[in-house]
Amino acid sequence: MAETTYLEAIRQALFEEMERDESVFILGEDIGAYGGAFKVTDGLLDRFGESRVIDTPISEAGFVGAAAGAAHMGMRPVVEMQFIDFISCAYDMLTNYVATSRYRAMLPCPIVVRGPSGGYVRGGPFHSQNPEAAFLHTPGLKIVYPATASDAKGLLKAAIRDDDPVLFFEHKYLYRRIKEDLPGGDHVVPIGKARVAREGKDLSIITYAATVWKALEAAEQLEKEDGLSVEILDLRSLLPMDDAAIVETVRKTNRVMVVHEDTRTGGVAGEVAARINEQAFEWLDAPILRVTAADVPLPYSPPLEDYVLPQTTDIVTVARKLAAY
Amino acid sequence: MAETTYLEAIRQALFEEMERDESVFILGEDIGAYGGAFKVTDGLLDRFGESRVIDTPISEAGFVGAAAGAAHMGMRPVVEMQFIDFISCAYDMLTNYVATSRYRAMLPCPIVVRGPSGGYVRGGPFHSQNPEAAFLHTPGLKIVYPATASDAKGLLKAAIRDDDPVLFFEHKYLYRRIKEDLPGGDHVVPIGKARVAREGKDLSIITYAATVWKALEAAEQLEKEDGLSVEILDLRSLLPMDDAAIVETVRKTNRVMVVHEDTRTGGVAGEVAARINEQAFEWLDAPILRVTAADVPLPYSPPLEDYVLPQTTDIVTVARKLAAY
Amino acid sequence: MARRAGPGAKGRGPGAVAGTRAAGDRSTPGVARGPRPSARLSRAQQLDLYYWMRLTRSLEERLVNLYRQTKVIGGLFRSLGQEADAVGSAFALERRDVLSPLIRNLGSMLVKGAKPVEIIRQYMAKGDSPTRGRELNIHYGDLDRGFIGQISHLGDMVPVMTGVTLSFKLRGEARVGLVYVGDGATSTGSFHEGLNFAAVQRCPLVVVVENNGYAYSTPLARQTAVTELKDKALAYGIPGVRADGNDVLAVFDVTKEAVDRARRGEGVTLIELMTYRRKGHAEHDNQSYVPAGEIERWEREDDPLDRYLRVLTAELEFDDAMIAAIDARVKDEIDAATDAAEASPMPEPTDALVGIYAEPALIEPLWYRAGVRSAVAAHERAAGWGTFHG
Amino acid sequence: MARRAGPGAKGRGPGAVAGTRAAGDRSTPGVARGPRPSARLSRAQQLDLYYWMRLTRSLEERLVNLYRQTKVIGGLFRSLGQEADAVGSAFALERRDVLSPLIRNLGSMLVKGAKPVEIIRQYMAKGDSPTRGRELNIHYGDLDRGFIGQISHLGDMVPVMTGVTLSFKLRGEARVGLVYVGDGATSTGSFHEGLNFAAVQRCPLVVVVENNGYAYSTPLARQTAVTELKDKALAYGIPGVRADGNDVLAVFDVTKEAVDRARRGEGVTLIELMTYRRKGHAEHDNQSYVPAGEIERWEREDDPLDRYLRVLTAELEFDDAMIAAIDARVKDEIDAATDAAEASPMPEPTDALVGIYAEPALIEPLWYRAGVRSAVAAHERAAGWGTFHG
Ligand SMILES: Cc1ncc(C[n+]2csc(CCOP(=O)(O)OP(=O)(O)O)c2C)c(N)n1
Ligand SMILES: Cc1ncc(C[n+]2csc(CCOP(=O)(O)OP(=O)(O)O)c2C)c(N)n1
Ligand SMILES: [Mg+2]
Ligand SMILES: [Mg+2]
Repeated sequence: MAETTYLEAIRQALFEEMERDESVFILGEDIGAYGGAFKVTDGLLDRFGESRVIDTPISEAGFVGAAAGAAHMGMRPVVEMQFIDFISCAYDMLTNYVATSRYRAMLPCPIVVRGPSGGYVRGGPFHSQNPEAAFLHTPGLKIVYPATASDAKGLLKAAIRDDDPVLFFEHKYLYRRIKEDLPGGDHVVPIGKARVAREGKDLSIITYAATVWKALEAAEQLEKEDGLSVEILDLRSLLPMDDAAIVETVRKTNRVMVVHEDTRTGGVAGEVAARINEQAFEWLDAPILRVTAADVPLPYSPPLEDYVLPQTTDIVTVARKLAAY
Repeated sequence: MAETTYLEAIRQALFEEMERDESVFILGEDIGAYGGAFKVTDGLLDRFGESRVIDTPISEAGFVGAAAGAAHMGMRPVVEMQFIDFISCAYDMLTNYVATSRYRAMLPCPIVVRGPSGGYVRGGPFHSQNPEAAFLHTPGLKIVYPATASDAKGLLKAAIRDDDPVLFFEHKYLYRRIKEDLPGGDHVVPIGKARVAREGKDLSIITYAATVWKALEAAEQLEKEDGLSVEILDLRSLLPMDDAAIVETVRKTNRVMVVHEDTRTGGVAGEVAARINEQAFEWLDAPILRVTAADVPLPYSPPLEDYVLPQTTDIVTVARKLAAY
Repeated sequence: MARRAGPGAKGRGPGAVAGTRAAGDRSTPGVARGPRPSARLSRAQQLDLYYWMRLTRSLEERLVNLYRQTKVIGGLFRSLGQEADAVGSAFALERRDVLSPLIRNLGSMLVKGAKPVEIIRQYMAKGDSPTRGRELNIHYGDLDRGFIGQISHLGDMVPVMTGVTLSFKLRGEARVGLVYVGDGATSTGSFHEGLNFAAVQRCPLVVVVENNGYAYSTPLARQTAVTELKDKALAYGIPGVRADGNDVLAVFDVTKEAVDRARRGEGVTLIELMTYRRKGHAEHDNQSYVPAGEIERWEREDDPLDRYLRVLTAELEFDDAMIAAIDARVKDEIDAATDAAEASPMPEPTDALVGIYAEPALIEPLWYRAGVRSAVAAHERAAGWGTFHG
Repeated sequence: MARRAGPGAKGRGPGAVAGTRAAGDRSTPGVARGPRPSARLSRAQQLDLYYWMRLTRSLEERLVNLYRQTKVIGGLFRSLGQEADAVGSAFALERRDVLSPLIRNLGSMLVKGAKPVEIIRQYMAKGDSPTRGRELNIHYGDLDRGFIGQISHLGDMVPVMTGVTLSFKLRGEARVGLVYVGDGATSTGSFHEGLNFAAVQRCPLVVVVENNGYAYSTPLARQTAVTELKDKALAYGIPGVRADGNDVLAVFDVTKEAVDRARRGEGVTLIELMTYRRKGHAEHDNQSYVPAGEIERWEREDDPLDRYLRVLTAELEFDDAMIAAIDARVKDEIDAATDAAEASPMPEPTDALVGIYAEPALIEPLWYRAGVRSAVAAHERAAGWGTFHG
């Protein structure tokens, strides 16, 4: 079978789910004739027509709210944010209306909000954001952020079938840079389960999205240069978070680093550190260390962006400290 | 001197700063003739007139943006959210425009956004929120959340004089329930410094806002019933966070509990746990434990609200576990 | 059938608007001409309108009593003087249609099938209230009966109802949605984004702007620089019409025409209903910001129940006994509802953890919460209990 | 002075709008009558208008070259065919006035004092660019020269400029603000909230809606159900006027009248400028969604530089040599700017940590970042380098 990119995997998931279930429809800016800013929805208009592929006005709160209303009535809307940075415009709608709908009103709200996220692409402060931490704090939402083409496809299918609202973050750096043979058949990856991206025994790197690949690079180097055996846990789902998998890797290696591309303060790594503390404190032989972006808006110029974002060498440096602790 | 409530302390700070600096003006819904939903701005219209006390249309993004524009031009706007829950409508404006202004454009944006926050008042899911975690993740903002009348006054004065945007959360449960003699003179409390609310040596409770008072109650009880000496650190400033004070209390007691009223996952406690881990891991004799709200929207009915929010008894229970660890 | 506007007055005074009026030649109202829809109401329906308005008012009066007895938890919101606007508009919908009420649309909800006992339970935060004690006052919905509960964040229901009606359109269902917005809430970005999208998609949506003169304490002139809110329609390429919101038949007429238009696939209509909020924003608000005499004038000259009673008796020739029978029925129903609600239990504390996600439940109880029942029992009642200013 | 509209055509075609036109009798434009403001321009100013338009176009063409050489980092945005709208409107401001440009307002920024070398440095992400490499393309501002840089989130500059002009009003300064909005950005909640607040406060603000037919790939009819964006003004109780955006003198006239009005304290005006985006949303966009022939027709029949050149030579009797001198000056300036920008250094990596807060700096360098310089040096260049689709 031909190898499939991360981007094409997402397109396939949309296509297959729209074929499978006619209540699935998609809406967002420029997703119809144009096929979306990154061409994720390319060809869907031709196949499914204007009533299931809806170009919206520039109004993120408006069309997220509309998706919620349609979802109440039994539809399965998938919303595209042109860049995930614009999800902030729908923050109120997502956190106050969508997330609370089932709890306060017993009204299911099965929508998916997806879009290109993340940096390493010279996008500057408003086309590079990682918004997961802003929503991690919102009970009622689910959050996934796949690192591989296979997970991108399988998790998006799971998200569309999920009876609750799911934020589906896609890393745009990975869109066309990674590919793999996808499993055949109806490939669905359950939300809420982490994935061991690499087995190891000396220390654990807990991460997700693009930095999974940085961690893999670092692990190779550490193996070669230091003889260190590094385990990498790809969280995939951030909400709910797979505590069991986290505890398992901590118990195995006793040394943990949490790596993410997002800024540090208030980021996901803090939550992971707290959970490890509560559930596996006795198994820690060293402090949990965070490798993250520095606490600034992501600057545009390559030397600046490179400096702010976590790099493979940073992971190597910190891993060595951790191993030597 | 007469005792001053938390609410009156805030009013005084506004009044004094508007007297001191004519570039200070306030805007928000119903803050003029009506004096604000909680009467925090009572009397300010009479004293300062319509051009410095501006009733706005219901448009949080609009008037936060307007505050930013005025701040660029040298004004010092103080925005009232009628309830802090509505700050979510200005999330984009605050995180993308206001917070990044100095960094990306070298354009100072000294605004204060303040409003009644928090639960324990039967306000239901949309009149009880604690939004600090949603913004903790945003470099460029400062966040304060006072627990005492004296800090409320002193920190608000500092916030108004600060050259950067400050979110100033006021706990509405405390508005009229606590009072104290305020220091005279130009009472300014520096942003970024925590406060030891009670000295102790057996364990530390790190907290802020209304739960400072729950922690104080618990500490009394623990002292009486268990002979435990509990130290309480009131963070006051969440961004920047006072790492030095946190490390100091950890070194002193070696046992830490983080308490906040906000929900757990993605909350401030995770960040505190991560910082302690990184900076004082060797000093920990027990896991850092979190006492927080359960991860649900805050329900309205008293038995439900009481169940979801952290109570004094919860702190006592966890403190005993921690002491016995 | 003859119908009168309220007694004449100028400016913000009562009866400034006589019947319905189109938005001027720039917008094509597309409102069908011919006999007014209300002319086709049966006599039973004519009485029903009175019943719903009376039930609304009396139920709120009962809630005031319960509030004074501190049995209502939190704020109490009134629609006194606005009953015609809520009842007349909801009455124009069919059973399968969906509406989204605001805090002053108790009447709309009752018409749509909400029960007084549910309302009282909500206000008393009871465990068998429609939201099981999670949400307050009339914030609840029931899709089977065709109403969706609002959240507090004003304007947000407009996009949501755009989506509800978009689904009708996509599935070819001849159903209509109606969403209420206050004069103040027209300033929100959500109102704008939702209405614009609905207009582009020609969703079968009716937007009712209830112009009651104030948003909390803020008068219209500080909310917007337009003088007639129906003109907001011009920014969306949809018809905007204005009607006397205190004339229940006029409200029914203008709404019915918009509903029919939506059902015919002709898209969104914005209706401005002129009314007046005679009570404060909530029960605690002393309305000090209202010019002297204004409230009294509206009460005296433009009460929607009084006006409709005059229509019923003087024009439609219902006799006093028929009216009295309705009043008695309303009282009985509210008494029974009060008794039932008072007897209802408060929620079980642990129910707070149920249902944030679909099954299986994902929220684990807090590990240290063994002794929570006693914690709850012992919890001191806050001094502000029952006086929360929402 | 005589002035011609573009060659006639219908619908979206070129020249659909002849000169300025008021919003219909429902809104009172409040535009002063009498001789057009452009009739008072000096001959030097008449040439200046040409200079700024030519500079805009040529600078963008230079940026295209640099982009093809992969020296521009990220996307490249063009205003080809819209130069008159940007230049003519900014030219109506005084030095102390403040404007907030959009991505297609390079011309406005140049008029307000932005330098070509700054623009090129921005696009090349240089360390001495106005944002020190932090922000991209023309996203920057300078209060001294009177322009404020936008952020990407569309609509957000409207509330910000409401605040800027509110401060003028509060301090009694006779200054005016101007904010640009695309046709697509009128759908945003921020546009609505900001404009409404400005209208209520009668801020000295001019809102220029650049109707170039598309928002990215989305044509106007899918963005809003109104056919004339000037009608959006009717929802805010302010005048809305429409003008031919490709006629630089018409643009100047309509803007100047609105600016004067604002300066007189008469509040906000919304101006719709009809123009056309001849290039894609950004350089990578192949415009496959555009009907065949549309772009070519605009290019042939309604190019703002061609049109103004004809006015300059045929009506105002400037000779070809004067035009050629400007063209030469523009080329020299751009050559010099390019050389200077190319010679500029990239930023120092650690500058990324400076200036998030006022002094003292609060961000500590990441503790493990000792070896970061080499990390940066060794960092592989992403495959998408320079082709980022913004
Ligand atoms: C986004 C938002 N901001 C502020 C509030 C607080 N608030 C509640 S009701 C109200 C006034 C509403 O006025 P209007 O829309 O005219 O409705 P009315 O109460 O008159 O029916 C305000 C400001 C809110 N609920 N939502
Ligand atoms: C809030 C928001 N949503 C989406 C985008 C992505 N986006 C960038 S430009 C654009 C189209 C803008 O169209 P218009 O306002 O007409 O301006 P033009 O490019 O035509 O000048 C879109 C959708 C954005 N920048 N901001
Ligand atoms: Mg109102
Ligand atoms: Mg456009």
